[in-house]
Amino acid sequence: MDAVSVAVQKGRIDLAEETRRAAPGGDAGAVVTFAGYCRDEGGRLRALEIEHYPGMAERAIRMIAEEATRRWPVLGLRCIHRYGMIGPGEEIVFVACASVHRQAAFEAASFVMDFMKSKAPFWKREHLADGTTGGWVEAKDTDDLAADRWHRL
Amino acid sequence: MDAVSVAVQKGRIDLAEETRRAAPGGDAGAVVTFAGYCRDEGGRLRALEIEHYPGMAERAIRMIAEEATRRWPVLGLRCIHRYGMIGPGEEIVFVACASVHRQAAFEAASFVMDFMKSKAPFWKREHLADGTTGGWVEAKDTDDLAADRWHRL
Amino acid sequence: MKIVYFAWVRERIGMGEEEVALPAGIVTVDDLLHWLKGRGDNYAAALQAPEMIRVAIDQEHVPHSQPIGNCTEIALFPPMTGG
Amino acid sequence: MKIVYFAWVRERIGMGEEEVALPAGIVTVDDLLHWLKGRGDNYAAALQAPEMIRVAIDQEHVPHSQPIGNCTEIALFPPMTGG
Repeated sequence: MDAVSVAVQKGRIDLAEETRRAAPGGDAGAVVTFAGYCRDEGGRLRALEIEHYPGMAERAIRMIAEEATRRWPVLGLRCIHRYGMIGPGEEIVFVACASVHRQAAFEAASFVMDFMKSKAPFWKREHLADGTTGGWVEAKDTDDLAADRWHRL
Repeated sequence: MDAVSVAVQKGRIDLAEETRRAAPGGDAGAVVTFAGYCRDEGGRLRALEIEHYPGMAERAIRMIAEEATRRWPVLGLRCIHRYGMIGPGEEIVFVACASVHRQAAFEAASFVMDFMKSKAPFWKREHLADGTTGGWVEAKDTDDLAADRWHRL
Repeated sequence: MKIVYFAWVRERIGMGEEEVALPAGIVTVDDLLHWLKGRGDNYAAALQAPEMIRVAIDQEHVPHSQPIGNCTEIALFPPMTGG
Repeated sequence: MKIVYFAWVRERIGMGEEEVALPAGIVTVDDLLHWLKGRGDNYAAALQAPEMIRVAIDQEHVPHSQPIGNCTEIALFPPMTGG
């Protein structure tokens, strides 16, 4: 579906450029964007390392995005997820959703994010400020719950 | 409250610059932005004219934004509303909300938008492609309902 | 006291603001709306359905039951359509 | 058939992928996980709680009850933590 565009990339996400690209034509009344960032965890964290399953990562995100276009009247949906080493303050993930109405844009963007958290093949590992490698970030029950809530709609 | 920043302006909103400004420091994990656009209504519309109540407009938006910071753990909240003549495809309103977690950022941004629609002193009038002035846009019950749903939380 | 009008309330009344001296007995916003409505056809056209009119006293939204009290500016306008 | 491993499953097993010839009797994903678990300490460490392991067949997420069938790539990994 043409309305959906997905990228899985190592490099930085150009948020200003992506925001410019998300500006709609005459049909869309609303664009919601989401950017997820690497937090510094109070100075504890040196970087997040994100491992991904090449091929499946893009495919899984595309399936999530296309499901969103079936549930809401989406005019455009751009999804980007980074992998590799990501420093504090850097963006990890970006979603832009254009729709005729604001509620659909908010819900579709939120839906895509909830599924990217727990249904797309990415795994985070911490690298600590003291130079050691921390553990793999554990999946949160709250992320599964966030994705599951959409099944109840 | 320092986290809140409000502007009521005639000129275009620089979405790329606002998006850049919304990028958080190390604390925020999530930034949600909303941009509301003037639709072309299938070519029927030449422009929207937005009248506002100077002084009260900024004050009302600030009250809405500060209420959002009490309800959600918001780290930054930027709200901009334009007035004057606005052509199809141009942005009318912009909200950027930074928070530690995505759910709070989505909800706070959505809350602010729902209240800006029906509780901030702005009124839209249509100017039509045929050169005539159309009517004032009527308030929608759905906008009141959208604002009211937050009272039930 | 200054009264300011916006959008189609302003258009129907035919001015953006005016100074008025309230007669005795005008206590609440509702009293004000009904008194204004009787001031001429233009006011009657703007205020034919007073319950639709939104009111702000000194830039704060108030219900129609609100006593006007000691204020400097009252605003009358249609339901808001921002965003 | 190629099996690929990610994140701590990959680390514990000690490799990112391998070619395996499945013995007769391995029908479902669950059969595969239990067979792999018996192949050595590294596999046992990775698969000690098989119910936690997520599985994709040819890049599609599948439940553990899924028959493996005729596929080219099976992926084993921990719960996902993207976004």
